[in-house]
Amino acid sequence: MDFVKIVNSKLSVEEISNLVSSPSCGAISLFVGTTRDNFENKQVVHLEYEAYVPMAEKAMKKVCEDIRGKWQVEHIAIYHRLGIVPVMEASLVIALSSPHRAESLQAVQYAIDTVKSSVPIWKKEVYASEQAEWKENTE
Amino acid sequence: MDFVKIVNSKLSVEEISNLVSSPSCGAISLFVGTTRDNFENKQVVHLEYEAYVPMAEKAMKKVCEDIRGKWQVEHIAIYHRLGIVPVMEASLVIALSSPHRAESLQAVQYAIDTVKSSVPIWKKEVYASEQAEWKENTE
Amino acid sequence: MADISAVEIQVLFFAKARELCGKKESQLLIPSATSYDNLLDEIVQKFSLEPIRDNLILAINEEYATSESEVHLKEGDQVAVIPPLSGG
Amino acid sequence: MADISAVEIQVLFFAKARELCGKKESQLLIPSATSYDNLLDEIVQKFSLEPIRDNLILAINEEYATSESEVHLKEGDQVAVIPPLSGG
Repeated sequence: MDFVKIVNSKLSVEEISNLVSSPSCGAISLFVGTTRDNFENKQVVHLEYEAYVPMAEKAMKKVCEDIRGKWQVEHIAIYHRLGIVPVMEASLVIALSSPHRAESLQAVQYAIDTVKSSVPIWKKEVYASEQAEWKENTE
Repeated sequence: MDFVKIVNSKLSVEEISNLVSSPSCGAISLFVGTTRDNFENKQVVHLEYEAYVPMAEKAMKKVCEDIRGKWQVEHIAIYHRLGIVPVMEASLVIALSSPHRAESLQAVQYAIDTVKSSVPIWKKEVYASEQAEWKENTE
Repeated sequence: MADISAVEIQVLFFAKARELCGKKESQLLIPSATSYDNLLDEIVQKFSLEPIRDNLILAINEEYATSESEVHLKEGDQVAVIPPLSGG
Repeated sequence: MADISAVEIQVLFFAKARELCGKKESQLLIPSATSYDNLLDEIVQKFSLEPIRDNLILAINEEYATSESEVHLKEGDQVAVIPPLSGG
């Protein structure tokens, strides 16, 4: 199953991990994107996320479809948080289960790369002593 | 920091994820090894793990050291559970935090491969209707 | 004979684009058949998006549009102004 | 002159090896200087590990030993019989 969700509240790694767990799977791979306290020597206070929600949900479902075309995975969860995300808290949790570990490990990397490059979500980095900046994914 | 532990109780993905989270990191990658309900069409009831504990802990610390020689990661946690691990429950949780995502994603894959090939831990697969078997990591 | 009437579309703004034009959405009267570049020009001019003009793409009814394509719009279509993505 | 006395070492058994010999640990009297292969032979014979002889390695004091190496043991050293690993 695919679990795709955009939420305005704290993300729970445990809940999302449980969501994808399956008796037929021996592996779960997870990626958690968290707010970092610094960027190029500037102190980051928090991040602020906004999304084009219906299109973002579509794009996240498309990522799931693409993964299923490439790897044999059982369940996929992609959760993105919007609004203010304080330092150390999660903005994104991706979790995938697969019978064997190779699939979910490869798929989680693809998932995070593809979410970053295809899903209409934006983050503004709010600094302690400089003007906030809208970011651009480049990595 | 390196958190390496062999335990006889249930593993919590959330706790281990929190353990490695860091204000200076934007990414946490996790791998969870779980008990699968089948192997070559045989129904698996549970897995039973045993370890050469002091050597296993040393070997797990060695995996952490090796990772630090290869990737810039902040915290590393490797937790392995012993004893009976029922279907869907976790026998192994690996978590790594890094400033940027590439490092923790690469390191988690290395970590799981290296744990499987170097840490003196063994699992016995207990089947519903055939004799239990000691496994051998080959993947 | 092509029926190029004017249609009223909905325009959505996000992130930097939202901040520059000062609103989340607006209406725009536009020919029903046009080019991607014309549509982008119209939106950029009308909503003061010149500073980020070269860093925008448009999504039409929740699909990314490709530059240099023909665009056919009907009443109520949704065009979103998409600055560089930075989710994750 | 080499001092090849007999020493008593501790032998640990895990997984299939533990099941075959029926215990978790035992003692063994062995020359203090020997070869890896001799040590393995002694242990396999004494503790009925023939069925898995070709799938064992030994760890000496918590370090994997390499086949064909010289082995120097002292009283109380710990030798572990390591079947193929299957953690994870």
